[in-house]
Amino acid sequence: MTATTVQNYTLVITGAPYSSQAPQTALLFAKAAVAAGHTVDRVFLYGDGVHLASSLSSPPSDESHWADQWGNFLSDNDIPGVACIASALRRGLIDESEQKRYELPASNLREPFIIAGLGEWVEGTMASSRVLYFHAGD
Amino acid sequence: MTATTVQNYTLVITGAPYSSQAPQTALLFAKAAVAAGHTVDRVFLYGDGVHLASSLSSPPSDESHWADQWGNFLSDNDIPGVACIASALRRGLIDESEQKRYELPASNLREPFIIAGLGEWVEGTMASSRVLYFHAGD
Amino acid sequence: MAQIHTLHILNKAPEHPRSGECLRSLNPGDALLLIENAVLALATPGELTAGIPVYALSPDVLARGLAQTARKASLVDFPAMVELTAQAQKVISW
Amino acid sequence: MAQIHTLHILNKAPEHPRSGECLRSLNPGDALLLIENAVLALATPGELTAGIPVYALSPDVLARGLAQTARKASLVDFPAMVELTAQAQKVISW
Amino acid sequence: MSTLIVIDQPPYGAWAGREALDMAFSLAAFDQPVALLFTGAGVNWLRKSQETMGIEQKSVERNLSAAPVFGVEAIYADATACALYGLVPDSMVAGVAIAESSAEVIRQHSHTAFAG
Amino acid sequence: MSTLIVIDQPPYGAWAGREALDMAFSLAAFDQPVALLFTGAGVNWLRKSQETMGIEQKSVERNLSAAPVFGVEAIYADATACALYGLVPDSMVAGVAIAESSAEVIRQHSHTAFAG
Repeated sequence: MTATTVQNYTLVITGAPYSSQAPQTALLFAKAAVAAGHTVDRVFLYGDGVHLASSLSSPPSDESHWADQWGNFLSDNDIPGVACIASALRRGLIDESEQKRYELPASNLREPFIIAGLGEWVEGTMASSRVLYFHAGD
Repeated sequence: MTATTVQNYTLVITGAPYSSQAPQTALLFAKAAVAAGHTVDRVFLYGDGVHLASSLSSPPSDESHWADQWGNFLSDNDIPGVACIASALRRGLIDESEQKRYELPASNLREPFIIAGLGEWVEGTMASSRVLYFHAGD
Repeated sequence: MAQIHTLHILNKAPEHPRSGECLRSLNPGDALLLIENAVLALATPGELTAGIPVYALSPDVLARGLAQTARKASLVDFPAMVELTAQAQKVISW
Repeated sequence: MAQIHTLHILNKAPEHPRSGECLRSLNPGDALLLIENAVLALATPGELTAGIPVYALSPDVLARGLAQTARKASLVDFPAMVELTAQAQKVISW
Repeated sequence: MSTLIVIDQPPYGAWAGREALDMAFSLAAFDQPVALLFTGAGVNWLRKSQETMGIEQKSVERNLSAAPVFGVEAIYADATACALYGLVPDSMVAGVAIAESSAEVIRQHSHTAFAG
Repeated sequence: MSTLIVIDQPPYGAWAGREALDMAFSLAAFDQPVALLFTGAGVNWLRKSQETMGIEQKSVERNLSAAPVFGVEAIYADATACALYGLVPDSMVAGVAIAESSAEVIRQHSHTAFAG
């Protein structure tokens, strides 16, 4: 393995924005990885990490908007962003189809994130050469 | 002070449901306090605790629905439930007026919770004889 | 229940830094109530405190399978927890 | 950068139980990368590891005002962090 | 590639451990090799006779007992942590292997994931 | 009633400390007596020269320097924690009182709230 080996990363984020530093560190890592010519197979949000995919997060205008920044980064680089369905439903992160199925008053999933099962994580571990986890640090 | 002194409690919840045990412990405590003849001045959700006020939380049907249970308890006992506005906006917990102000695609605040400032907590500390905090335990 | 000056409510496992801080902050006349993860202290060797009454929330003790080993604390239910917080002059949630 | 067997990425403060677990799991040929709260270990006395290369993420070091005291680790930026994860045969996120 | 899921957080006080268990079951469901390691306060997941009715959560004891059935290859418990929490084989769910060195168990797996 | 806000979590890795600071400022804004106690890894909030541009967060150093202006009565730092993290008065923001005993500081206040 040499310095020039191109890696394919799966990034798993389990810490929530505005609660942990995990989504920030993961984004700065992902940008550096792409800039260095590596690929990101997918980003998987698990546990409290699913809050990163909220379309309603509204931090003060002088603070970084991590959900916005992550959404833009994924769209610009055609990287799939997947929130685990079991984590998301418990925590109130819902797409339109779950809204209908559970007859909920609204949906709040930010584009381009999708909601899917843990199988997406399993596939990531199989498809990529590196799986990195970004947990809460406390 | 004797065993029969009636106390007026302010309960502050900073741990999120399905992430910490805080909302569960707080609810069982609040029910026991009311049953013993004490009063609950208000319940204040702070930090990650604001997720308890989500109208979209959808746990599996064989698990306790903490947001539902809390909402019912507050309504049945006419106890104000307040989510801190600064904590809530960052974390994507939004009422209709914030939805309009920030031009967001939806709102997700559960009744009877309201969103208001930290002044509600300050008032609670002044109005009540006991302030208890329910934090995440990890 | 005797008069309590400060009731310390601890919900952190023994490894958590705040657990040690709490135990070092107990004074004569205080009481300690273990809830949630903190009841795991009942399973570890050694005494928790010297001369301070120790209570543990029984639903949390039962959930963690510790009912048999809970000789280091008096088990209390939620009504008794409420009573402790009402009797104490001051309550600190660690 | 030398060949790395396992890169251990630690983001927990020194008091966190997982920090000690991580330090006890290092083997010859591994490397340790401190990020987020874990860079606070640079401010504490004593060596972190014996004979294992230690890196620390510079944006996290700078944010915590530790640039002057960071003699226990080589500072790396995000591109160098990526390079470390690419070079290591295995990465563990503690 | 063999995956090790490490749970070092105590049961019921947080959800991360439950969700880590789900990761293990999910890998097993896709026929991927996976083992569990309980260490630190996490070993308390393995204690017998968990009665969770009073906290209105589901017990995890049955899930853990079912782990081998679902294809989880091994459940390890860190020896030092078990000693600290007074856990002996008789007081633990069946099928747990005591590991003298967690570091060694971690070294034997090509992919390691911690509970949140 | 005098309130003590206790911050024992390190800066930037989590939000609980920031939100605890907001609690202190809010009490002060309502003219309620309030003091801050930093202990454990929380003392690292008090270190000078925090340069947070690289992590895209706002520095808290200025907020802390402004605490007395906003009516926070005292900022205490636990002596043992400062020693552990190599903090001396010169390396800390101005206006911090070193407390030999956090327990004593806590005892002197009628209401104590910890950062999440």
